Amino acid sequence: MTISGAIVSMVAQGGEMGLVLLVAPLLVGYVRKVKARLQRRQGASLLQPYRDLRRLLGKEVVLAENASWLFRTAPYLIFALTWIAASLVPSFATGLMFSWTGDLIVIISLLGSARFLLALAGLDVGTSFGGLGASREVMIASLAEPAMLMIVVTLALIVGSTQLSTIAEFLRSGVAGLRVSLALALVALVIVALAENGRFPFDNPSTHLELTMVHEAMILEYSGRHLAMLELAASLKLLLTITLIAAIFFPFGMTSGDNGVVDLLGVSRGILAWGGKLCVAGALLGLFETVIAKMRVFRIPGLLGIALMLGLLATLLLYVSRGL
Amino acid sequence: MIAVLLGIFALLVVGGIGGVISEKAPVFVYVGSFVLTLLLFAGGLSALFAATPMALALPLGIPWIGAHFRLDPMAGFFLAVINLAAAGASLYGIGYGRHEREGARILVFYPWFLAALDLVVIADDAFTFLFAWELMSLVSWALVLAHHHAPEVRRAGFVYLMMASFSGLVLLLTFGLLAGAEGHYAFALMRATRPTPAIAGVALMLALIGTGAKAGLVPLHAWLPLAHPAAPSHVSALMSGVMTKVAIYAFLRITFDLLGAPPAWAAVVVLVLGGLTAGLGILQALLEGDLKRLLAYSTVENIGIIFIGIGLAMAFAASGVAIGAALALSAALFHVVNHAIYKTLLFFGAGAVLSATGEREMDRLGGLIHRLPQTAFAMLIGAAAISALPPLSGFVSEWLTFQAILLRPALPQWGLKLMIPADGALLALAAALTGGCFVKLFGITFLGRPRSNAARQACEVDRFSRAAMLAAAALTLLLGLFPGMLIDALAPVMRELLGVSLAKQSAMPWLSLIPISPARGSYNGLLIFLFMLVSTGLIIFAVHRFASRSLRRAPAWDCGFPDSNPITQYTGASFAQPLRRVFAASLFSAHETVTLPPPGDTAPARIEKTYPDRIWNMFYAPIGFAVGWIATLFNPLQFLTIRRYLAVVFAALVTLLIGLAIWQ
Amino acid sequence: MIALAGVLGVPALAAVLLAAIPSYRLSARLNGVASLIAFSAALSLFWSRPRGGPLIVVDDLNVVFIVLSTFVGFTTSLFSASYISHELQTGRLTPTYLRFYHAMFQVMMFGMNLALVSNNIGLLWVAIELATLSTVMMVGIYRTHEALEAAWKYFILGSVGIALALFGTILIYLAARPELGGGVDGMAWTALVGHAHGFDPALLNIAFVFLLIGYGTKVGLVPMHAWLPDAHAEGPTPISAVLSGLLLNVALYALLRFKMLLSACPGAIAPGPLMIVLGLMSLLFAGIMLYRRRDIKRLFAYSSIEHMGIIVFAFGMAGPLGNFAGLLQMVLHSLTKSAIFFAVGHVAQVKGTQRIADIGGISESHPLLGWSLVVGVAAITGLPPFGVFTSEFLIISSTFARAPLLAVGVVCGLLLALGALLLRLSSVAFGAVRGPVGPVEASYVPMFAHLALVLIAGVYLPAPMVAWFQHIAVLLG
Amino acid sequence: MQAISFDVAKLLAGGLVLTSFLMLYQVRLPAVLNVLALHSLILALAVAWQAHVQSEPALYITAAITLIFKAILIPEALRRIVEKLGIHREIENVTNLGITMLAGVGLVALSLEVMLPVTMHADLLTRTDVALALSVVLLGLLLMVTRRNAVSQVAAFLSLENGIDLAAAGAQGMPMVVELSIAFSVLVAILVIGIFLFRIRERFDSVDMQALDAFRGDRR
Repeated sequence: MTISGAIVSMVAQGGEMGLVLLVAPLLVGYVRKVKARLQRRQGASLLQPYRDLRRLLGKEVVLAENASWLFRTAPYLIFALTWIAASLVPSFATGLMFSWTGDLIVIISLLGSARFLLALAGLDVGTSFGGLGASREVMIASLAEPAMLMIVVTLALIVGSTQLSTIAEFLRSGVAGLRVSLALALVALVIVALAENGRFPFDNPSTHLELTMVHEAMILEYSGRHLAMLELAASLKLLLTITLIAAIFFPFGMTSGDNGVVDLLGVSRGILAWGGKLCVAGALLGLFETVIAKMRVFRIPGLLGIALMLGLLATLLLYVSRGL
Repeated sequence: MIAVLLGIFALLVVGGIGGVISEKAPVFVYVGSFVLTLLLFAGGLSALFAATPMALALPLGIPWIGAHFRLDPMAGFFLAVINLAAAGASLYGIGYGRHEREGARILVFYPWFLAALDLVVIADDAFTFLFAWELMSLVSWALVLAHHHAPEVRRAGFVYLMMASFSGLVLLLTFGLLAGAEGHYAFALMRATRPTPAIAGVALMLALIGTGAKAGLVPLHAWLPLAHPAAPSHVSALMSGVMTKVAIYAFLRITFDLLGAPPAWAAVVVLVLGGLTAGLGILQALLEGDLKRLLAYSTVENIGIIFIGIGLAMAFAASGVAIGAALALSAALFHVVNHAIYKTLLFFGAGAVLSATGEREMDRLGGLIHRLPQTAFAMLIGAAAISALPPLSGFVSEWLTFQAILLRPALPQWGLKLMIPADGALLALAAALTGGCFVKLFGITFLGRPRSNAARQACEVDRFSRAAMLAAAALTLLLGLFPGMLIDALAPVMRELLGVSLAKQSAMPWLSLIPISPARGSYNGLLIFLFMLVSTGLIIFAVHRFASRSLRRAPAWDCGFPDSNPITQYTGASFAQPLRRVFAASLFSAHETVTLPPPGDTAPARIEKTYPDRIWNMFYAPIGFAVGWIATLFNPLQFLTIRRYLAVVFAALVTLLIGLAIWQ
Repeated sequence: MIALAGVLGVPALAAVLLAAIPSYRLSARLNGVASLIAFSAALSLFWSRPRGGPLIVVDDLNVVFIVLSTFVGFTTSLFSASYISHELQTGRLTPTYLRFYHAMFQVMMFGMNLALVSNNIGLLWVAIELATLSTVMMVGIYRTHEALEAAWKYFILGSVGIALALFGTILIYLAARPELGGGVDGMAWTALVGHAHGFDPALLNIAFVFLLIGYGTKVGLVPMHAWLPDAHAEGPTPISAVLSGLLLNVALYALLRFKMLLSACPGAIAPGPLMIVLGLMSLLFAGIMLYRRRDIKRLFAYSSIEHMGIIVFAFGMAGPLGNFAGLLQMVLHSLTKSAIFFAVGHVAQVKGTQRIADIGGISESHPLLGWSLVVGVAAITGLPPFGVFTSEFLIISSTFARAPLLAVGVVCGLLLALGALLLRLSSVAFGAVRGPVGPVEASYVPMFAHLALVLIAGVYLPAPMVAWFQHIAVLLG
Repeated sequence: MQAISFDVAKLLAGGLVLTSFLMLYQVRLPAVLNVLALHSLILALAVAWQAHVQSEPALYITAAITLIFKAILIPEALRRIVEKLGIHREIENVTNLGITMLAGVGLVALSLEVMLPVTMHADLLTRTDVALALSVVLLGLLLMVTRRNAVSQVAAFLSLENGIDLAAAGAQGMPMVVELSIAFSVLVAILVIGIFLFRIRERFDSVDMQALDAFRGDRR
């Protein structure tokens, strides 16, 4: 790899990281907008999330009296972890420079780390709501994470790799064809994705003061820039999961960036395709959230259990019979 | 070799002296142990990389067998692991031992315990091995009984030594089988004669039971959560972090070294037990409210993970996929190292909490991050590492195990085809539950507001304890950042046991971890860490530079319902309630009863939870009951009249005569 | 011959002298000195062995037994010297009884040594009867209800046993007569074993049944064990130590002799399986019975039954390994069990009771004593680094290769016994201190000496001793 | 000569077995003691006959000891004990008499059966003698087991010992017969003295062993 090549790929990697950061709030705004329109409301502007962030960043932080250093550093770490995870998912191009620093398992674990910190932060002030949020988050994660891993296992068994770029390229090439296991995995992944992002029917992303809240309960004590970091991390995570589903199951339109030379045409085509996929996914999410109602907390494990079972079934099918 | 033996002998001497002198004994014993274990650690490392195994035979024990010692790479590896953790524990002990009230009961046995641990791994014949094995049990039993006034400690000691002896006797049967009628007790002779498949199978199962009982494999784990917490904390650390690993060593030694290629069905058994152990262990840990018991249950879980790795290695070895076996075994051994480090760290932390507050019950702690900042930091690292969070070391071994599961070679057995993915799911479940479990441990103990006066007035522990904890935390981070180094160090062990080893990892670009091929999967902890540092730094800098930096302290908001009473915080039990409902309701038949007083009654509402220990009730209680029942049934035989006794003798005589008449 | 005179004559002479000396201090000392002389004489047997005759034989087998029994006799006499004076203070014994006690001690030593060196199976029987009678006297010496009952039980059961053994002995002679002709030779063991191949097997079989039941009663094999726990529990502690450490061995020695005889006759039943069954029964039964014991000495008495079971089992398994292990186990059991009884004696004196429920936390109130008890129990349950571990290792591993199910039975028995002893130990040695905490007055030296020997045997067995044992093991067949 | 000596020996041995049965049948203590004296007397005769047949003068001594000691002295002593303890009127039996007798017959059959394969090279005399002696020993044990009273147990033990003596006397040329029988007599003597020595009456209020067994160590 030449020096110039290295610079180009660094730029490409950096550009990707910047791009996901930029797009994330927009996606949140877009989903909100879709939901508002479906409810026959005008809704806030697409750019409202950016405005919220700016406002929060400018505000003074009000910190609970007994908050520790963990409480203060957690938002930044959570944000950084989510950002890294998001940048490891191939959005418009596969095989970017640092894509091999981590595979799908790493991505899941990075999100897991973020959640670990968030749950701790929820417990730090010692309020009942924080504990409630952390406790439920842990319950959801305890099922969602294995389900996610089983999906990874399914993919890895089909492709022979846990490397997302490899998976995306393999599936794009069409060698795998349509498989029962893949379909099971898709259903499972969608369920898990909803749970991970605290969307309906697991959690309501736009409320406080509801006894069933999970994510919002944990960040109840946060304010100002800390809250901004957490909001941004949440939107990054939404972007990440949608991108992930897109990269695995709808890998068309992506460009390959592994040999150090990035053709601009491919990149722009990739970005367009990615944008299109986000739009469709966002619309579907908005539609889904409008149609469906939120679940009782103790019915959540059942749904997630189904996801886990689907993942396990997909894997078993692969082990037992190679054709499926 | 001689140096290692001398080192072990010196440990024995240190213990002996520690029992005799009274003044300054703790410092002498722990400093002595620290220095000696460091030396032994170096000895282990040198054996790991030595070209040929070192061996030595002494005319001890049974004369015609002699005492054989051998330091091959695997022994060297485990010697290094044991003594690394032991050095940490000794360092911790310098501080912790000072305010240990039953100090004298520990000082003698502590170095002996270390010596016995070391002896097990360098033993090269069945007698020496079992000698050291049982010695290890006996001495640790004495250590468990250090706080002997509590009845539950005595009960723990009883259950512990019973199970340990059971394990020793089962291993004795194993070796008896392997030694054959000619009495080939030396391992070299056992290696030379390959037993028939039937004998090998029986021996393997016996070895699994024998070592499993010591390692804490479900359902033979019942003693572990009783005994480990009962001991003083640095001893608990060693028991959990090291002694269980010695059992792993024994299993590997018998399975891969003495027996040769394991059969595929045995791999299925190991995988089933490993998966069960991992799952049940962590669920029990989640339900636990006692700091040290929680850690002990988590040890059970980690043993399960290690056994999953070993089971995979056995499966691959049986199917002839040597590189897969190497991958799986590397994962297992990596986990051995990891667990040795972070479990000792966590037990140190628990000990620090115990000595600072006198409390082990999490629901009476809280807010310790303010009072014990350094301990809290080290514990945070430990908790994150054991939850397999990148870029710490725990993640690496889990990642490697998954890579092994994902290899999917053509497997001959239906059992394997079913068990490997099922273990994958169990492993994933265990990993996720571990995260929850340690959020609970750290969150309830160190975060929030103090729930008792003891927690409110705690002070940071002494500098030796802190040094031990921080060193362990640094180690776990280092291993996470440079996992390739450990994988490379494991290569001689792999070559010894399996004949192949993974590719040299230090030669990989950017020090990445690429066990099989870059296309299959790779991981770079260092880069992830750097990314984290850079992006966190960047974002903090950016926010503080361009946005607000003002900050105000105020009472917690809590959605407008703040309550000044710390009792209203979530406790460990309430934190675990959703998980208890989800998992434990059916598995452990956990049960909740809520008593709400009728309106107008001022009595407090109560919630009571019960979860009977099913494994105890299924396996242990019946044995205890049966023994008690038979004992009661037979007891009247002590109180017969002389005439009746005579009748018994008479009956015996007549029976023998009748038998004789028939026989003739 | 001088050595033999030391082994036999000194106890006999001392018995007479002790019966005449009124001062108990002097007699205690004399008792020790006589035992020491007997012990040194026994040691000298290693170097100069007297030529045997029709009545007396000294060979490789019984030298081990003689040395062991004179050694334990010697240490016990030391222990007893410091122990018994305390009994006088508490008024449990009077000086007259003490005089009787010391004389009887030497009579018993004489009886046992005579049994061990006798070549004549009739003499053997007489000697064992003598030893039995003298111990009966000592068991009942406290003259409490329980002591008298124990002594009477011991007496009746022991007499029946000894009578049956005599019948067996006569049958042996009858079997041998056609081959050897009458006369003294017909009962000389050396002659018997040489011609055993020509004996009538059927008669030998009946004889062995009677000998097994008869001497087995004295060994304490289940179901003939009933006298043993009570005799151990109610007699003075030095006597418990001697009973467990010596008398059982002497009876076992007799049994072994006859076993050799039977194995030498091709048509006779194999004595091995019978011994294995009885041994295993004793092991398992004693293991179970240990659980409900409330008296600390009775507890360890049952442990003696258990160990005799193991030893008989090992000799029943036979083969060079089995016999070796059995011998080793027997020697180490004698040493360990007498050490435990020494410790228990101290405990009982300090606490003034033998009830387990009234004793507690000794490792705290008397660290040295408490830990010695712990060490003793660890040793007796077969944990390293103590010698019993070595012998149990050999027994189980060699058995498993030949008869796996039997080995499993032994393992179960060992675990049962361990469980029971451990349960009691954890309340006696650990936990809150219960009972008086006065100082220990008797001497620790014998106990330490025994434990040290057991420890050394666990780590290192001297090559000459091993060669010796191996030689005997081959002799035993 | 051979035939006669054989017949007489057999007759005496058979008489011993018969007496054992007689003893088994007795329920009153004085009667038991009387039968015991008879038992010992027959034994003394048998031993003397053996001394005559084997022309072994030492056996005459044994016969004499048996006669004086066991046929006269010990029964007398026991009788006195019984008188002194005031239990001479007591009727004692534990098991059903019929069953006991039946068991006795079974035991005799067993001892004959067991001795059947024994091939004595030289003489038939010994074989029968030993078979009958074995019966007497077993019957003596049975008697011990079925009796409750210490005195009758001692008596039963004596009859058992008589069986052993019979075997010893029958064994041609056996050395030390005298020594052995003396040693045994000492045992028996101590046993008898033991009833006094152990102060069974005074301590336990009865010679009944059930009362004696009330003091059982572990039940404190």
